[in-house]
Amino acid sequence: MDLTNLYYSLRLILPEVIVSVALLIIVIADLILHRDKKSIPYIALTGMLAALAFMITDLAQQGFAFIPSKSQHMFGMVAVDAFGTFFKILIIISSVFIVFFSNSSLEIQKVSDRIGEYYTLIYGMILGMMFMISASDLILIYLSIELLSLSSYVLAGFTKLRDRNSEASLKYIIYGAVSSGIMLFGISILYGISGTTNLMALNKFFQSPELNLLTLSFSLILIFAGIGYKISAAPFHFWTPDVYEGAPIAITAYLSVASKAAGFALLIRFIRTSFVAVVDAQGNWILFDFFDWRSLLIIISILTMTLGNFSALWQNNLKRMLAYSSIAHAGYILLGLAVLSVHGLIAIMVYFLIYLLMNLGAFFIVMLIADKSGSENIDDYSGLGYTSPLLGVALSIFLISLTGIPPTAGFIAKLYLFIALVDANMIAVAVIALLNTVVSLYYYVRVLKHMYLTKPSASTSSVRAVGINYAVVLILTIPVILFGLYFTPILEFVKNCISILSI
Amino acid sequence: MIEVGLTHFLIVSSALFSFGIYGIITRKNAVMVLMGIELILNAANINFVAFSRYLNLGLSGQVAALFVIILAAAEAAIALAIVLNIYKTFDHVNVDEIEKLKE
Amino acid sequence: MNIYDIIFYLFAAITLVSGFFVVSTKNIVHAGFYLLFTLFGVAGLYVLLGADFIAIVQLLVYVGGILILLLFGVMLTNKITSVDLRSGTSYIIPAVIGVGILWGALTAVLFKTSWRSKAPSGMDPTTSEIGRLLITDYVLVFELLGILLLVALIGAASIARRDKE
Amino acid sequence: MLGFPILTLLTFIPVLGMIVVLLLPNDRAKEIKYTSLLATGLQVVLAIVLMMNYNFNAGGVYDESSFQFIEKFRWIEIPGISWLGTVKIDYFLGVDGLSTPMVLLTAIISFIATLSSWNISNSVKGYFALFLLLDTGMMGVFVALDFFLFYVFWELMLLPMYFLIGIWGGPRKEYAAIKFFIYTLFGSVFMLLVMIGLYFSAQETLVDGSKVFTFNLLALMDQSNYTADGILSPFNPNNIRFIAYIALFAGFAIKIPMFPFHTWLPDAHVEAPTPISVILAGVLLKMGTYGILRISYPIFPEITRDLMWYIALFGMINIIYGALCAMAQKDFKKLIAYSSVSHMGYVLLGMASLSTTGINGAILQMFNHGTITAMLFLIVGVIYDRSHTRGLDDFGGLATQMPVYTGFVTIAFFAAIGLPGLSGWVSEALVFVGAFGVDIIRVLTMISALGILLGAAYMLWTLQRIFLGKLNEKWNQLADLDKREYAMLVPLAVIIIFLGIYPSAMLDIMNTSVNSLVDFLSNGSANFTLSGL
Amino acid sequence: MQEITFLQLSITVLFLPLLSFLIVILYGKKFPKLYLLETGSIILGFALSVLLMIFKISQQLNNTLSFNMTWIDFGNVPMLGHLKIELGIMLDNVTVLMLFVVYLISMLVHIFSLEYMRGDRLYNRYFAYLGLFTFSMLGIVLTDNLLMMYIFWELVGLSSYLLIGFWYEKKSASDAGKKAFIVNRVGDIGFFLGILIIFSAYNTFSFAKVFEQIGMGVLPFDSGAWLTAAGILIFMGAVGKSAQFPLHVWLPDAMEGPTPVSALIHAATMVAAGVYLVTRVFVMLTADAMLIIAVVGAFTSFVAATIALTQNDIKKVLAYSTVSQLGYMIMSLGVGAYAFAFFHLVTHAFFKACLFLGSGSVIHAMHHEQDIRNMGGLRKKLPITYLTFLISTLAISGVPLTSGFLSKDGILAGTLAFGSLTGHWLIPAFGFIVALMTAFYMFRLVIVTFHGVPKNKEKFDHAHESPFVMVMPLVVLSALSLFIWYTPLPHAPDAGWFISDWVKTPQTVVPENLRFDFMKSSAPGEINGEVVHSASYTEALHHAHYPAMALSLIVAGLGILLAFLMYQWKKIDPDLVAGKVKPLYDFSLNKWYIDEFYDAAVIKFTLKFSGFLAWFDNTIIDGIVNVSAVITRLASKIVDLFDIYIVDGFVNFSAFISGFIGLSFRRMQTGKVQTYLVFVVFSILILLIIINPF
Repeated sequence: MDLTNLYYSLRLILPEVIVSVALLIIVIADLILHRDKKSIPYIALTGMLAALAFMITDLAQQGFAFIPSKSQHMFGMVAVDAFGTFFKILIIISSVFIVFFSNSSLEIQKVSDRIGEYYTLIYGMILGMMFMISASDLILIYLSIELLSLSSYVLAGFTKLRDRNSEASLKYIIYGAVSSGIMLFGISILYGISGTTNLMALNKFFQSPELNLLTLSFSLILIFAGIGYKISAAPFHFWTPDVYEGAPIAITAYLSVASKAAGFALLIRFIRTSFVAVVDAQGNWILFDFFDWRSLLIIISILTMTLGNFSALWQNNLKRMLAYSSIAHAGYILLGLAVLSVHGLIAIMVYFLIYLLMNLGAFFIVMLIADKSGSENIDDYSGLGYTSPLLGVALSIFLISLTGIPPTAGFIAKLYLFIALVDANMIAVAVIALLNTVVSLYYYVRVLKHMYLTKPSASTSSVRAVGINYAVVLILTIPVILFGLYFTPILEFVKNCISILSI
Repeated sequence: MIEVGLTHFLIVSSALFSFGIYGIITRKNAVMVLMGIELILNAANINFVAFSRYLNLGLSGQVAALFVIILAAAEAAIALAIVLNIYKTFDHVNVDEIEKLKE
Repeated sequence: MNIYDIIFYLFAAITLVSGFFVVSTKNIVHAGFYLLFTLFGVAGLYVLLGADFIAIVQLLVYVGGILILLLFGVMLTNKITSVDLRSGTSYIIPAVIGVGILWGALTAVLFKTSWRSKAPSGMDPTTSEIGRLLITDYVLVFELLGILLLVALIGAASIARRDKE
Repeated sequence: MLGFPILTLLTFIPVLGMIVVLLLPNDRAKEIKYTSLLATGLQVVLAIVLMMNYNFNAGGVYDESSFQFIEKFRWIEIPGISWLGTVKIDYFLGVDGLSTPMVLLTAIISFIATLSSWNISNSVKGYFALFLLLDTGMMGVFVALDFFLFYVFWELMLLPMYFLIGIWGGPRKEYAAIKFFIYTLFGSVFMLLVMIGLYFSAQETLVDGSKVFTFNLLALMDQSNYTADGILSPFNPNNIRFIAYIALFAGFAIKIPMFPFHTWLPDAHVEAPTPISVILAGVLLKMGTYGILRISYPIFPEITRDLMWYIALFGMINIIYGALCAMAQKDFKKLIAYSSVSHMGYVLLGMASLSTTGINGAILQMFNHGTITAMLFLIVGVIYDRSHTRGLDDFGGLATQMPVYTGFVTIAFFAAIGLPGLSGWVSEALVFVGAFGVDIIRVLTMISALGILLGAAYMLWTLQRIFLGKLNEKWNQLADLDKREYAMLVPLAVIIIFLGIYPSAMLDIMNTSVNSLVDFLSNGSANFTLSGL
Repeated sequence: MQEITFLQLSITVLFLPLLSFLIVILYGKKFPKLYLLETGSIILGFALSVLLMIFKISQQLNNTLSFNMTWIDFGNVPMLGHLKIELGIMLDNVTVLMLFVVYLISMLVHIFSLEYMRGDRLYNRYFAYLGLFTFSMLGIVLTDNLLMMYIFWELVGLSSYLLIGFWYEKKSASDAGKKAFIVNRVGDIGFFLGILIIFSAYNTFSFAKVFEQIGMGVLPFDSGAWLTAAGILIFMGAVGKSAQFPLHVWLPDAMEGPTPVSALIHAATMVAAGVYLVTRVFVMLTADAMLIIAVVGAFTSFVAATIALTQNDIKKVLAYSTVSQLGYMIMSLGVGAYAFAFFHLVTHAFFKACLFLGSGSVIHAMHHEQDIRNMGGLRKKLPITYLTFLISTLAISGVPLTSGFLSKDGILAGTLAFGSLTGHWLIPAFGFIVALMTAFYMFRLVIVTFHGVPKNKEKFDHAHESPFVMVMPLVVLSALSLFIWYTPLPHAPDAGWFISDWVKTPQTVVPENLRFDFMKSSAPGEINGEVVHSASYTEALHHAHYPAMALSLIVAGLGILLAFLMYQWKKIDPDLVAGKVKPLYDFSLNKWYIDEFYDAAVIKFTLKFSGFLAWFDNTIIDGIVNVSAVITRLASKIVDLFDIYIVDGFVNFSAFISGFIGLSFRRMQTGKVQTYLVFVVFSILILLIIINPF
């Protein structure tokens, strides 16, 4: 690989470079700023905003980076395209919010002497996710997953405050290591069949007539198990509720949004680049017929949403309930992928954009309340709507949006999803998804019930957050309403971001 | 016995993989679970190297194996840190008894 | 059956037998030592596969690093004075069934596959070539791995260190 | 036409009121109440202005040019995503003879419900804010002509209603509220699916000649707009219009509520506070039947024709079943709730006739039931406020103690029974006239006529149990109506009597539109003749 | 007098009572003397109606005046063209006569009530209700279409309800009101359906237009059966309102209302509305319909008469006699004797009103004692009441020189003629038997009440003749029960102006093949200016005239004789007779057990059924339908009703499954990471099987 290639490649992955540099700066700053580490969050924030700025200005940029020198094809290890940039932007935006979350979070404040390490790990996650999104080589994919995972294992147990942090961390790492191990084993078999780890090259390989179908399916399922674990799709979701409940809320929120988005981006890119034979005029992806991705995705997604929703019904811990709800949402999103068309892609991207706002919002308020009352139990929310009106209203809006009732943005997300489904004639699946929506109403509304329909009890705390928190809440709330009423901007944005680099 | 070929190596790797999974599932002690994970990674590595050689794929498989080994080290480090942390909080490292988060 | 085969079977036997003991012995320290043999056996297999550099790395990193780490882990997490270093087991039956089927399936699949194997070429030294690859084609992975190690280091230290109270 | 966007004002004045209410401090209960009263009062004024400027000869229904007070703006426009072409959603409001009565009804009932909310004492601010939001949702449903907009307004009411029942309701309020919520959402998810299906099946031609997929209800009614392969396109031999119709109908039927989807209603009514019961029965139930007339009928005329017998059947079941259930109730409010089920059956029956008289009767019945049931619930509220019980057997002889109240009760009851001279009778009679004229549903109509008898039976029995006989000494302290209660009941009583004597006041509004609708429904099918009555 | 003046006058006459009703009901509390306004307006209305009658009969004898206006305009209805619903009034001789009768009796009852109701708490409201009733009744009389007929029909029902239940504190009174309304509703449904048939077929409610179209051979839904059905269904309205079997049960109970009300509504006017209705639609009745009407009328009169034999409540006897006489009128219409039916309606209105007011006077005097067994000898105490009562009794019994003799004789002649023409002899047989029984029980009433010795000394001693305002109406009414007002000859009803000039049987419009043979319009015959259907019918009637007169005289005499034998002279012991035919006696005393039958078969069943449905609704429907019950279970869990449902045994399969799903999902989440991994391994295997490429 000559130097021009390297420079070219580096320019393409400039946001990642910025993130890496910022990571190093934080490490160094952590060492220098021995006593007072108050400025570290700001450094972290600056790095994120810088990366964000670069990405937004260069939205249309695309090309392969790190093309092997002896390659016959010009397929690099990294594919930079608008689709990837879109997800990276989502990741960075959620990271920005996480900085605010962490700053407000009581849990994180208690370990403020280790805040440098905290942000280093966050950056590790960001970097891992960014490469997950744009990697087009299985080795790099595995590595970025590991980078993300290792950082998040630590973050899940970072505060060490309570048993549950450590427990979450342990479960997470065991589960994660096994999953990634299984995935690696799958990758190794796939490598053995095809002789390559590059996604584009795989696509070329799949065009050949002789395939070991059984072996291939085996390896794909093993790989899917690894990705499924990242997006917490049933039946690979088991870690999710436990870890989400145990981790600090800021990290839970981050995992539920950013990490999941990265996983989905990876899955989408994997399927789109390696398995799509041709995209027809209607934007439908015509897959190679040796592996029925659609059936797999439909089965998994129905299982996921049903399981998520039905399990959420029984939860008393709000954080855990939100964990199940995020599983359910992963199910809906998977359905968008199962459509296997550009339209489905749009639906997924719209969904994620909105999901980011509403899910982060919900977690943030739960965090504020938990910080004050020390409990995430739903019973302690009794009458909260009266003692903390603004937070109560905002949480209601987020939950309603998560249910998908107009005029909130969540409805638009669902709408586009169902548009995609109906367009693909997947009516029966759409009906199942809709029934699931109805089921989900129960547990979301249950929170509203506790907040408003029961009178405040002695244990209900009155949460008076500081100004910055209100600002964050408003920043998240207003778009949720606004996009519900006027969603052109979202669609315009998504529309510009649907190109995925492929052969 | 036939001449040793790719399949032999794959048999070894798949056996190792299975042992690894078995160990992870059955052992109570967290450290032993970690050992199981190492077995899985090793199994994958054998695959990589073996394919790389028998399919004449150059060194890409070996490089992958190299990365995995390094990664395994990093993972092991973090895993052990977490296990130590568990030991500090729970006074034991029995995975199946760490089950406060459930349902 | 030539010498290559005999060596293979030897290493394969070492690997699998010790691997089996790793997951079946009750004594944790013993398991650690069995793991040593397994890793050693795998290194041997690497050599047979012409991956000399990987074999060395295997010995250095695994045997020299990871294994020691694991043993430290064993020591640090057990009260040596009071508890015999034994670990219980759970889920034997589902594990045997599940893993058995998995193994069977895996083996069957791998057997049935007609790998497009070519005759292996000779065993050239790989070190310099690997080194070259690491800073050209795989430079990104290599660098990323560096960051990963850094993050892992910081993470492990952060979580394992004793808080001053 | 008017120089200002009257429909937007009608719809969003409550939202303005809500904002004012939210800005007022918590303890200014009086100001909050007057703000709401002002907002709903303005709505009434606007509704009257609308009535005065209404052109009685404009048909509407499927013809955009004859809709009135149209406001149409591009709301969402996203050019060229993939092969879909432009995505556009209009902010499209307009009224015709089908919606104007409902707009009037909504304005009137909201105003009266505000009055009846006067003695709400806890969380006044929240109550009125939600109430006004609910008002906007209801009004919006009746003026929206874009399916998407319609759906948004439709769903907009769910949450306020949930809270209004759930927070200010009776002992089992939580159960009732969630039941209402789930039922309605269950219905509306299917509506959503049909909406999306329709979206993909029809293309509207824009001014510039380009064709885009559309949510425009009027465009969806025009069969020439449908694409060849849309799943709900009549030109597609594999279309699933029938299933879609059922799904959509179910969505509306839950709101009506049609047997067997009605079980949310007694619970919701019994637990809701009086003004909310008034709104529920007065306006919300009408949204179901209105939706059927506005959307199901003109978009799926051929299936409507095929299924008219079944619609009539359910109408009949509602009438008889509701009445029989009402008869067995011991709770005054529950009895009224079941009577609503029965009375909404007449609406269904009238609609099923697909005839001018029948549909006119159905819409008039919607309006009349709105006013009559509102009055009945207010009546229950009055007695409940004073005695804190609703058990029918707890009372007796109240006529002696509260003569004026009894007078109003008598008017409301006899209106509900369908006494000529009061509004309820006119609409029921028209429904029967329309339905009887159609030979295939004639037998059902004849059975339905039993409802007249049963209605009289349970209403008179109730009247007797509560008001006649010896005064139960327990209640000799009850005061007769006060000024506020007069203000609530008198307008309703006046409307009931006025429309009983001069129904043309309302019928003239809808008549042209109903004729267009019937004409539209009967077009294009040679082997089907409507009686037209 | 201009035509338009007639109509203006009649509209004035119609709305006058309504206006006073509104004023009195709204301001009655403030101004306790408002009843005078009400009474005054009725008197004014009476004057106007007399004027109207005189002018109508003198100037427009053979014309029908009508006036209508559009009530609802449906515009240009698809497939039908212009459709509108019109309301209007119509004035013919029958109308003005009815106007006069209604107003006269209403006025007299008002006057009577001034004294009778004095001191009542709701004095003003009583008069207001009377005004409302008068208005509604006038509406029925004046209407020119079925729709308005139905409207006022129901309003009459309402005012009847209000007046029966006027003393609403008495449970029996409010029960009776309710019963009256509901039983009437049964008939009304039929009436309404009949109207619907007519409207569906002819797109109009107007009598004239409907008859015109029938006359042109247009049949409802192209079938004569539907025309018959329409006739019978409309007649069902009359069955309810005119208390025909089997809906007669409300009328005796309606006696719970104040006695003047009984006189006005339940004897003279409202109950006659049914008869009036049948006269209005008489021309469109087919042969089958007429036969059914005749049979119902005959049977009703028989049933009621048998019951009246044994009743002991003075008002109940009169009530059953009313039912019986209404049956007569209906029967008369059924056999085609239109004019005599109407004639009897008028004569009966007077003498029955007189009887009721007389009984009111008695009750007033006896301090609200109604049981005749506690009376006796009152003739000395209440001479005027006795006299008027006696005259009326003679009239109802059909004794010569009374109006009743004339009208009854006409009816019986009609039935005989009908029997001779069609062979349905049973109908005249019923007619004569009823005449016998009528004479008997009416005289029984007179004798037991006014003759003999007082049974209750104390009450007797306190009894005294009523004041002038109560006696005056009695005198007027009994005077009107004499023959002279109707005909110059006491033996020939058709000799007079009433039958020959004023009330003429209209020509039927029913297609020939649906008529009775004798109504085929071959050659309408005429006797004494009376045009009836055909020459053969006229002849039959002519032949039947004298036999009928003779027979009716005999049976009336027999009945009176029997009454005197048993009660005055005590030659026959009534108790002995009763004992001999104990089952029959009980059957009569208990009113044929019809109420009991309804109570058991209809009311109890309906209530049980509705109770069952309510239960069904609460548990089953609610359960099954609740979004596949999955959600019910979960919702109920949320609202902590879970246990209740389980306790209730309300567990259905899908709920069970859903709960199971939720629980098993939950159970999978054991918190043990190794369990999860087991699941993962198995999931991979399962997926491998599902996504098998082979």
